Amino acid sequence: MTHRRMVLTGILGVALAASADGAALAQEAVKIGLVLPMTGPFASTGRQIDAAVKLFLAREGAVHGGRKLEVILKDDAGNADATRRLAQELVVNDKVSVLAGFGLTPLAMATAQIATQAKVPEVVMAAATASITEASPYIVRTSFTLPQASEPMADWAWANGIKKVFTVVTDYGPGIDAETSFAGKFKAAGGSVESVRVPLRNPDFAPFLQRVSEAKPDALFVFVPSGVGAQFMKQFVERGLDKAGIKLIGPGDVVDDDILEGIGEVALGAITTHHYSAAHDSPANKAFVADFQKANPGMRPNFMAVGGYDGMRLVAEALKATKGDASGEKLIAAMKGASWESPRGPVRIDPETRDIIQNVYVRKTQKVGSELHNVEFATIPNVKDPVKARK
Amino acid sequence: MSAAAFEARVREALRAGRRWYPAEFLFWLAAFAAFLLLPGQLLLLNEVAILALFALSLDLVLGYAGIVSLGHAAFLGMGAYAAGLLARHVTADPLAGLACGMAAAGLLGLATSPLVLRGSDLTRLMVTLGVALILYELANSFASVTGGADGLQGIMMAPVLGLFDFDLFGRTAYLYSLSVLFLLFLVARRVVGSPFGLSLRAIRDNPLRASASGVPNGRRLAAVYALAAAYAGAAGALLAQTTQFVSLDVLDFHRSADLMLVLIIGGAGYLYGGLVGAIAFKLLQDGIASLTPQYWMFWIGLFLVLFVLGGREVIHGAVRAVVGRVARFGRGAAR
Amino acid sequence: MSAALQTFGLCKSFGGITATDHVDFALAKGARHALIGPNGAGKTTFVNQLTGMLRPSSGRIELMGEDITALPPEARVKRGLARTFQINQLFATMTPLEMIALVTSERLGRGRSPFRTLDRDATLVAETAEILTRFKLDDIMNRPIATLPYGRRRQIEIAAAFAARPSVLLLDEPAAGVPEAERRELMATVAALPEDVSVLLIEHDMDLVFRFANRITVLVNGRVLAEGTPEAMARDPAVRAAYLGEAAHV
Amino acid sequence: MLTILFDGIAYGMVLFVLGCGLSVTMGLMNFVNLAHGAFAMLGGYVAVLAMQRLGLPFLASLPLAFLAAALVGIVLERLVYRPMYAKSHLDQVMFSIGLVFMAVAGTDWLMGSTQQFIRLPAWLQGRFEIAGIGIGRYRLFVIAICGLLAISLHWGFTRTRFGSRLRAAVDDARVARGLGIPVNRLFAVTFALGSGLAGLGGALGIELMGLDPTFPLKFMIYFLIVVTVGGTSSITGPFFAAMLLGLADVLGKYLVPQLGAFIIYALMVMLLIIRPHGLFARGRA
Repeated sequence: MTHRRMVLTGILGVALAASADGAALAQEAVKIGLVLPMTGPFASTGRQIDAAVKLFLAREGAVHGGRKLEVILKDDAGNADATRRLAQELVVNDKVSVLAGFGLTPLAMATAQIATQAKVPEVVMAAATASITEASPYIVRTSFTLPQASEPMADWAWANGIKKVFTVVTDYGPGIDAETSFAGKFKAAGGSVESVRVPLRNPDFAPFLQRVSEAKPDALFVFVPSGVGAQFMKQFVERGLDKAGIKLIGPGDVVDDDILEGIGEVALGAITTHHYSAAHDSPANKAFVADFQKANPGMRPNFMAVGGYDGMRLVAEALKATKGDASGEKLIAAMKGASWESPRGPVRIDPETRDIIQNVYVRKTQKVGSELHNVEFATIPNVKDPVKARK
Repeated sequence: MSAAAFEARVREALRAGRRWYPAEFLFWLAAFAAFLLLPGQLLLLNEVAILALFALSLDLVLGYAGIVSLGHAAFLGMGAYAAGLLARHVTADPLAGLACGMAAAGLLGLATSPLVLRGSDLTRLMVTLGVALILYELANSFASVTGGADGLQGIMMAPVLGLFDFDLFGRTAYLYSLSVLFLLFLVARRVVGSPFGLSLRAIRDNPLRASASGVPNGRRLAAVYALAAAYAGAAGALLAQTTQFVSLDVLDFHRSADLMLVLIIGGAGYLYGGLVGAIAFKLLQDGIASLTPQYWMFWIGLFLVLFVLGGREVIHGAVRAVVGRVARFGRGAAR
Repeated sequence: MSAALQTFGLCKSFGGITATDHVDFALAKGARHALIGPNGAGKTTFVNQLTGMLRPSSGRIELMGEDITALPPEARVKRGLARTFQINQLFATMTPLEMIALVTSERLGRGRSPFRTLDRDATLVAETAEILTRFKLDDIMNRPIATLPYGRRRQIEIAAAFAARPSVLLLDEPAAGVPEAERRELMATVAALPEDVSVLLIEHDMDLVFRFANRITVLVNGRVLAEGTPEAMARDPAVRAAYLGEAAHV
Repeated sequence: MLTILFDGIAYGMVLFVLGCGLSVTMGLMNFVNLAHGAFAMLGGYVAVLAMQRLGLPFLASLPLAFLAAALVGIVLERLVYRPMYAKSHLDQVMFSIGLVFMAVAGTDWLMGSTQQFIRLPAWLQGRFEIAGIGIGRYRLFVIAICGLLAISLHWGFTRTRFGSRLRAAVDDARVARGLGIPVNRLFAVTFALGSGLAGLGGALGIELMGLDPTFPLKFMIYFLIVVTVGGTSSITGPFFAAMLLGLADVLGKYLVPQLGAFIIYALMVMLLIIRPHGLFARGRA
């Protein structure tokens, strides 16, 4: 027993459990090992997801399919070795039925072998490189893939008279994914693309933006991990690229809801394609955002939060379908093809790729009241991950 | 006293340095017994063993040769990537990977030793740090080889010696890492007690007198630096093989900083310092991380500060007292 | 008779200061030679060049007829040139036994072997024991050097140099700082060194010098002022003026 | 191209202000203070808080950043740094790394892990062009401030009584003490000044380098390079080192973006190879 590592248990629904049916109490809880970067440079991802997971348990209750969900939260600080070890310990010592979380691509990839070996479903709530779900037959994703968000951008850009694009992406899996999928699609349409990749640890964007400014493209396509977006946007404007008529486009990470207020007005006018905006106009989302902000004052849910929320939903739906059977193979089978109404709109798990099928929205960053929001103005329905769809 | 009798005394005194103490037997017995006694903690124990090997490596250069290094992660990373790449592209045999990791890191140590051996402590700190950072950037830049920021994925290891498959519980991993640690420890113990080891202590104590006594300081330091690098490479290879994954993190600065901490907790210059430090560090890290998972860095930092400000004597006093008691107990049992 | 150690036009300057100025010097085989001179005459600088701790600006150094100017200190030790230091340079964490064993093991070329043991090496043990006995260190051989009284440490300094079995031994003020009572014993040790070892003594204490040396070189301002037998030096007016006279007044 | 040079100069200027305090303290007490970046971070956060919570204008928050960092510098110097001077370099390194860790985690706890931002006043936003060179207003502002600082520091270091005492103490603390120079007090003042400058640099750098709790770790190597390359005996040394670093970093990323940060590290090691003993050496005989 692991008295050594006292765990942060994320159960909010203790009170609810008391009112649950007797069968649930008789049965052992279904443990979900939630591995997130709660510290380090990607801590905001972890906090968003953690908050969303707690919100799910509070809103929807802890009992699903007759089983109580028990979340065990572990912090990997964004370090893949730690993720792997924690996941392994969760499987071996805590006997979890589901692994979830995974803030970054390497973290999800590092755990793939464990999921396969232990036959435990791995619910990826954040990491967005397309290839992740191919690393293990037990990986399911409730976030998005970058090609999924980037290719619609190429279509929109071409359709809106943009001919020449410069791409600036962060040099790691998701960035490369975004760049190649956008460039591939845009070139196929007839546009021209120039690219640079920015190292992951890079404080100053000036030299890269200078290249952009000299290339005089119609639009700048950008992907940077969410926390870095603000700095990028500021330098973009400081360099006068907006006034030079260069449009800022890209997947929604750069105008992440979580930091949009911090970016400030320089973000105005950015056109992005993404699967979630806190401003998404639906009753489900309005309630979600309101509850989230009530539980976490000063925080706005972003796409990480919705990925975490839907991840919990997926586990709950699967348990319902298996009538409480939490064995890995049954769960993963039940997850394939599951569909539900998410705050982001209708979503479905692709039975073949175990990746999420969802709407992608084209948004423009605008002032709504006194706040900045990414306001959706066009919808591309039911987008599959294009990389795997082509295979 | 006759000349022969005195020679015998001299011989006996020279042997004392490499005699095994009962406490040492106990230590290793406990390490292997942990496999049976703590079956739920094997993953953590495996990490402890690997960290201990890594710390042993730093002890060889810092404790025995007096070279300060803030970039020891360079060798850990080199070993990890070498072993990982070998497993991916050539052979999945763990021992081949171990040898490959050690060789690669050892060569890197040899190649960078001229840089490290000149100059003062400050220069050494800077150069070792610089070398590790460069390696980090190289690994980051050559993503096609190393996987860059995504890490080196898809390492599949064959069973150790063709018999023991790596399992989910870390049984094979721990025994494998512990065995490698033990063997390399035996080698280190032998080296430290050899004429070569004596000359290292001489250089550490007084480089001027060492060279006036006929010790070629530069070559000896280069040799031990390369040897220590190979040890760190072995730790890296073990890490890569038992986790079947390599990320840029193995080259990160915090690895080197943590390692320093390990060695100052355990005390440098007696081989067991690294091992004891590794155990203490992992328990501390684990304990703190479970109490305040988000801010363990703060407590580690505080610990470091207090340690340097005056806690060292206290801790080492406590360690010595415990070790002394165990040693006495061991001796009693041996009789 | 050829020289054991010889310099030709040896020069060393630091910035604008010339510390060694065209020194031609010869140490005869088996000699008991003293190098004297007032403070700041460049004696230690000269010795440091002989042993390779400093590189001369120009000039040549020969040991037993071999040019050693470019060799590092340890290579000179291997060729039979050992020294003591004016300020003790010992291995503080070692015992006298370990220190002597180290020098012996380096002399025997064992130092590069990482897998040999010290105690199973009969030659090493025998030689170490012999040195410890010769310098009367046997009673303290297992005590940390740092805990020993100064006089004993001074002995170890000489023993360690001698353990390298040098053909030329440079003693840099061996009696410096040693109390009067222990000084006699120390000099007895020096006097008892085998005759085939050529000894160069750098010393302040004129008493010691005249008792010990059969030849004296006087160094002033980095230059050789005079050289000859002790008697001749004692009579030499230039030497008296430059050095002995001063010393006499002190 | 020239715009890039301009950017590099601005970047280098900030690095200079950040790093010059470190070089003096290192020269004076031969003390390796890896926690220097923590003071810079403190200044940055003070500026952010002053603007966000107190609603102070940007210009008013800068001196506040300086004062806060200097004040904390004085207190820490008294309480915890002073016993460190006599310890080994290794101890000093461990100690200051410990401080960095505490600063990183503490800031994370107090302020959260996200990037912090400031709103620049309108007159500092945007850019204008002179002879085809695009000039960012803010960067120009940074260059002007840092340039003025550099000049006044140089003047203070070479022309004032304080400066000459300081130089004497850096040269040989023991002799200086013998001459009746109060080295300890001198050092405390310098430490405070250096910390304050770091704080100011941190505040100025928010727009250029970003600000989050990992700042001291991310930029530690940059400060060290400035000190390593620039030496510790003058203001001009670190100044040129910072310029070199800023230009090399920016130009390198501009010309060969795929090599990223590699260039500056390679530069540092090369310099170390060329003058391995030149580091921290002050022309001793």
